[in-house]
Amino acid sequence: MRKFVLRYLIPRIIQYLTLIFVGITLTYIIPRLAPTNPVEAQVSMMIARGSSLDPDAIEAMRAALTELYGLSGSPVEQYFAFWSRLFRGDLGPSLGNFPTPVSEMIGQALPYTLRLLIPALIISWIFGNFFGALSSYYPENKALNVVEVLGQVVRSIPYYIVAIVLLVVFSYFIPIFPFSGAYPIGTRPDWSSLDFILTYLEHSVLPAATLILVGFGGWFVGMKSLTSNIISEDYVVYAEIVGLKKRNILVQYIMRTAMLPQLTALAMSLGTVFSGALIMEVVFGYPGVGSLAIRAVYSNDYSMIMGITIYSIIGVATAVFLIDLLYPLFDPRVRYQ
Amino acid sequence: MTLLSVRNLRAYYQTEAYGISRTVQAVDGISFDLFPNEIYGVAGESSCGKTTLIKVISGNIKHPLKVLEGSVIYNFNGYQVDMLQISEDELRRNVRWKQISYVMQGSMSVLNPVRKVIKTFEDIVRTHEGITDKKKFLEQTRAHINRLGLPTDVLNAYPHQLSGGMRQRVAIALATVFQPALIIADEPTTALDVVVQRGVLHMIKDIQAMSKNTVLLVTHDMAVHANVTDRMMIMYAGRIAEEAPTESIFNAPLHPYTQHLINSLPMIGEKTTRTSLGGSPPNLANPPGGCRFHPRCPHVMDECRTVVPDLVTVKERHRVACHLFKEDSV
Amino acid sequence: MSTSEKLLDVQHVTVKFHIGGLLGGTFLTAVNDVSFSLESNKPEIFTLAGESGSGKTTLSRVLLRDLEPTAGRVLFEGRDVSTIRKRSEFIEFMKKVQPVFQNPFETFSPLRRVEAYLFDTANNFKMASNDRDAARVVDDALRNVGLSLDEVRQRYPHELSGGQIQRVSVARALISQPRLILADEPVSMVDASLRMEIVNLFRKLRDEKGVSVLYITHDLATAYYISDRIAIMLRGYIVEMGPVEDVLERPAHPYTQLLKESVPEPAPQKRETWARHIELGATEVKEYGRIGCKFAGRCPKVMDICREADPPNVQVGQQMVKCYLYSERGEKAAAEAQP
Amino acid sequence: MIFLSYDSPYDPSKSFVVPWDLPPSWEHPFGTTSRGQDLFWWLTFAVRNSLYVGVVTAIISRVISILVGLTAGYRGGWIDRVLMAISDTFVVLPLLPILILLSFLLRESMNLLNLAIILGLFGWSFDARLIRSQVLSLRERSFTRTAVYSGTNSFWITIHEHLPFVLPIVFATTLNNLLWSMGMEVTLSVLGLSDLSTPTLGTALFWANQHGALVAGVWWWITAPALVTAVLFLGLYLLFTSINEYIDPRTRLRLIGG
Repeated sequence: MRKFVLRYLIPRIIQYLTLIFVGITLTYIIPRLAPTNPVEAQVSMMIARGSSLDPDAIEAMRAALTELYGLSGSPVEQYFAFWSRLFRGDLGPSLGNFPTPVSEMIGQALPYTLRLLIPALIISWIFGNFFGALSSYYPENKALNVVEVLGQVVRSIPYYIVAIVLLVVFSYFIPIFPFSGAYPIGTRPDWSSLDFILTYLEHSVLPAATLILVGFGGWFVGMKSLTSNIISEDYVVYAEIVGLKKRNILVQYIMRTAMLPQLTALAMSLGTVFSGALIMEVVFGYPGVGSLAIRAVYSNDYSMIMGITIYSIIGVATAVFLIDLLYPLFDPRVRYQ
Repeated sequence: MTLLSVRNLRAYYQTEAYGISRTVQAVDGISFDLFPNEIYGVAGESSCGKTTLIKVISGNIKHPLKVLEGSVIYNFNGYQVDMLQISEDELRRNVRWKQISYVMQGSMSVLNPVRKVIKTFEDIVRTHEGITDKKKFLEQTRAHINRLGLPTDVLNAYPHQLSGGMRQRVAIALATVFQPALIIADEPTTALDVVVQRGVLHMIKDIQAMSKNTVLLVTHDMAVHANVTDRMMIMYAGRIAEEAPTESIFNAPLHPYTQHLINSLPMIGEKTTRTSLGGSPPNLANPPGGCRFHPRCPHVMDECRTVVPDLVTVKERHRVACHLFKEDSV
Repeated sequence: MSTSEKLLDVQHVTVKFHIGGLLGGTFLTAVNDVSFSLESNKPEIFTLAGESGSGKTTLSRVLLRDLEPTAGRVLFEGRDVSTIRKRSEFIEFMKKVQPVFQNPFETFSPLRRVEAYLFDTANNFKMASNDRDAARVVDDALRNVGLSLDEVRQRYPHELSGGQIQRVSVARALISQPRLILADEPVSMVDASLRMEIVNLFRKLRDEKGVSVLYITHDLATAYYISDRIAIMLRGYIVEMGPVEDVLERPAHPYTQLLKESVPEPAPQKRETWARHIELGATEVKEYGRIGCKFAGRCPKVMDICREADPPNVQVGQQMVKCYLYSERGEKAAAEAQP
Repeated sequence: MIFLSYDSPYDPSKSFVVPWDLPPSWEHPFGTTSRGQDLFWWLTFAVRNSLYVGVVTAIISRVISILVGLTAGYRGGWIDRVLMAISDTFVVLPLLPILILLSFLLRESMNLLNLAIILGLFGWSFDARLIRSQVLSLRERSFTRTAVYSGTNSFWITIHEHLPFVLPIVFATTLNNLLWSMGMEVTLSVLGLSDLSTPTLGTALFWANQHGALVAGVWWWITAPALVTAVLFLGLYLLFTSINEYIDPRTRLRLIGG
């Protein structure tokens, strides 16, 4: 156990912290590379938009912005100030919805994103891997070949396009699913009402389908190329010569080992998948973090974008870390060195 | 009574990539018999076709390998099996592991890396005989590996926790779960150290002596053949050059190739200069005509270049394929 | 005798590897206090023999300057090789010490023609001043191994047989006219019918070119055939060293005895010794960690003292043997053990 | 379609040159937009510009990934550790929010080239990892040591011995990178974060969204660019996979008879 902690756990924790450190530092540096003074640019943009803010509010906003960008003091001081605010969980007020704190708004939107993302991710991972393995083990099977072509098609196309195609087909030409949102406009979320939950689910079908479809394609193709290598491994050939049943070989010998690199791949892909979910929300007008981001873009809400970026980095890094922690449960080679 | 009789077997690899087709004549007209209760050796250099031969007789023929002609007939105590005709299902249910088991080349990696060794035993027994009583199965498996001199705790280990030699011995234990009529051992000790090799080969010999079955031992290492096998064949470029009891091969080799092979083997205590044959083994995608050994043969004659020599019986149990020897010349 | 008369002088070389992660892990001593030397004026073939995990390949990497020893030093022509820092000095060193690797098909990139390596060697070591000169140098080297430039020109590695490539590999090593060739298992992957021509090549190099060869192998039969002296390694130690006839015909160390007995002889009439049953040893890791003699766990003549401390190096006839059986302390211990 | 763009009868930057909101017809194969543009001809420019972004990004990120991958793999040690820590971070991080942040700040000076450069700076990490692990294994193979003892210096070893093995990976990843960067362009444009006056596949969708094309019943405005994108991506994908199989060293070895 001590060995495990030293050789496995501690390096992962270091990796986790590095990830957060580099990511956050990046978001710290980026605004400073921008050629314009962001505070003045923001303020003048706000004024130009004719916001009916009185001079005091503008001054308050300027102060908030200066602090937000951490532009007071030397770069080193700025950098430490930046981190200390992060540790306090203070991401500043939203500029679009001044002065609601950014963290509060993200806190409201995040559950929608996660409720969609997590099940979709798990479903697509399981099914994509399952059928990918199946298709490389039974290369002659017609149905699986069709699935493979479909998988390759959706895999190669950007999320956004897949979402649009689904949207156009299933709510415009064949209007069986609602057009946008997570619930009809004008309804208030009421989690105790069955009706609300049903419409919520109905509204979630297309967004979820997009995520699952694209994810499925990716995992399918990845798993297929992985298993086609595993199939020629000695222990699989051996299992066949031994005369084991095909199903047994597929599950215990092929899928079980292929699952491990796919688990790592899952961790590596989280960032991309998360980005994909944001885009998809934009298409479907789904009230998650993605929609929050686009609204922030339209309303020049810099602090919101900054907040979303930081949240995403920490969230994804944590998820990756958790998957890394699960890994030894499946791989005895890591467990017993 | 023969256990296996192979007649005029021809098995080629046929590949095609981007319009270039290649045919590798890996096994080209091989006939031989295996009898119960013997250790039969197959010797030959790399890519002489010995691995292909094993694939065919163990019923493991997959694209691009193709059997063009010949027959491979087994007789397991009256149960006749034609390896080239048998259905995949019957092969799997009745023959594999129950009658023919296999110790693979590179057996070090035949064990599933993410499962305990016992699970592989379980899979095999469950598939072929079913497990009704788990406790009894465990007891029998423990007894089996103890009988073979392996410690019980290997069963609960993962493959990566075992040394190479131990994994190889586990592979042999797996091959002998059902007392098969034929154990095919393909380079079972290549990549093992001599001391471990010795232990593993002892184990194979002991098992054979105990259960009186047949072991087909394939290895390029002539010294191993000298110490383990009863009878052996020397393959060269997809054909049998010579077949005889092991002692005759070493003490009175007839084929020029065999002679050279034996004479070039270094021995501790012998420092006289040993020479190699000139040239290299032929490319089986484009082998020389006639006797395939003729470009390297010191006794080459005109007919060697055009006529394929038959494998003729020159003495009791001693066959050779060389124009120097005719059926009645010895 | 001063060190300057030695071609290669290995002094108490120890290599420890750190295995495991950044923080934890343990040390594994792959090479342990190894010393031997080759004379400068008397070319010889010296064999380092041992099983896998004996440290012979690690040692060869130290000698090639691929690896820094943890302790001890390697002198080549009297100079400590670890003081070679500048590239020009390294080129000078490589010019005199050349390797031949185990797997002929790995020695040259499958995507490059083999002659490219030969010309690179000739040019980089300034063995030729122009292309035509280089071609002559390369051709000379190839003729030494029974090939010619015309035979290998425009060829990719897979178009040559294993034996041919291995000869090209030796030819490449010869281009810079080295004084020492390190051959790590040069024939273990070459077919038997082609093996002896490579082995004979090393003999020829020693006799005709005055090149010393450090032959690293697990194969005692070829070692006996070509070498003058041999060192038997076990888990990082040299346990026995001396003229090859003495060591292999009358092995003194129990491990050498077991090793020799386990080599199958290509003579069916002599099966008995080989067929005697043996106890297989513990796993590698266990033997590495053992205190005292690493062979104690399997030794038929083990004494209590063997498990307590490293055995001393004892001179027995022409051989150096690392075993208590031949030391005074060991004899005393054995006498005390007798009733 | 790219070549067609040079023969376009209409200037893409001008609007209201044709009657607006016409459904697809022979005269206007993809219909016209609410801004009075012929969609077909407009999209020819869009494809050209999107490919431009893709190719520039691919080139920039290829250069970075090859440099980082080869250096990290061949040099090893702490250089490797630092480089890989950085690239791991880039692999795992959710790039979209960061890119949004970045393009948001640079919105004023955002044009196709800058977009491509930014994408290039972010798109190298995974491929650098692949190249590094390949070089790492190449470095351990004997032929690298043969080259070292042939007196060849690190630079030429990298070029002669390692690059030929790495190039197929570079090629294979070029496709993914191309698709990724073009996809990102679509995404950022749809969010209104690129130069919206330049026709690209993304801006096509942006304007369609802006004009509420679906709600207004101008379905072809959304459908045509979506389909063109899908077909383009799929085509590139198939093209690259087949070329890739051809130049794979294993295939190459098989072809030269190995």
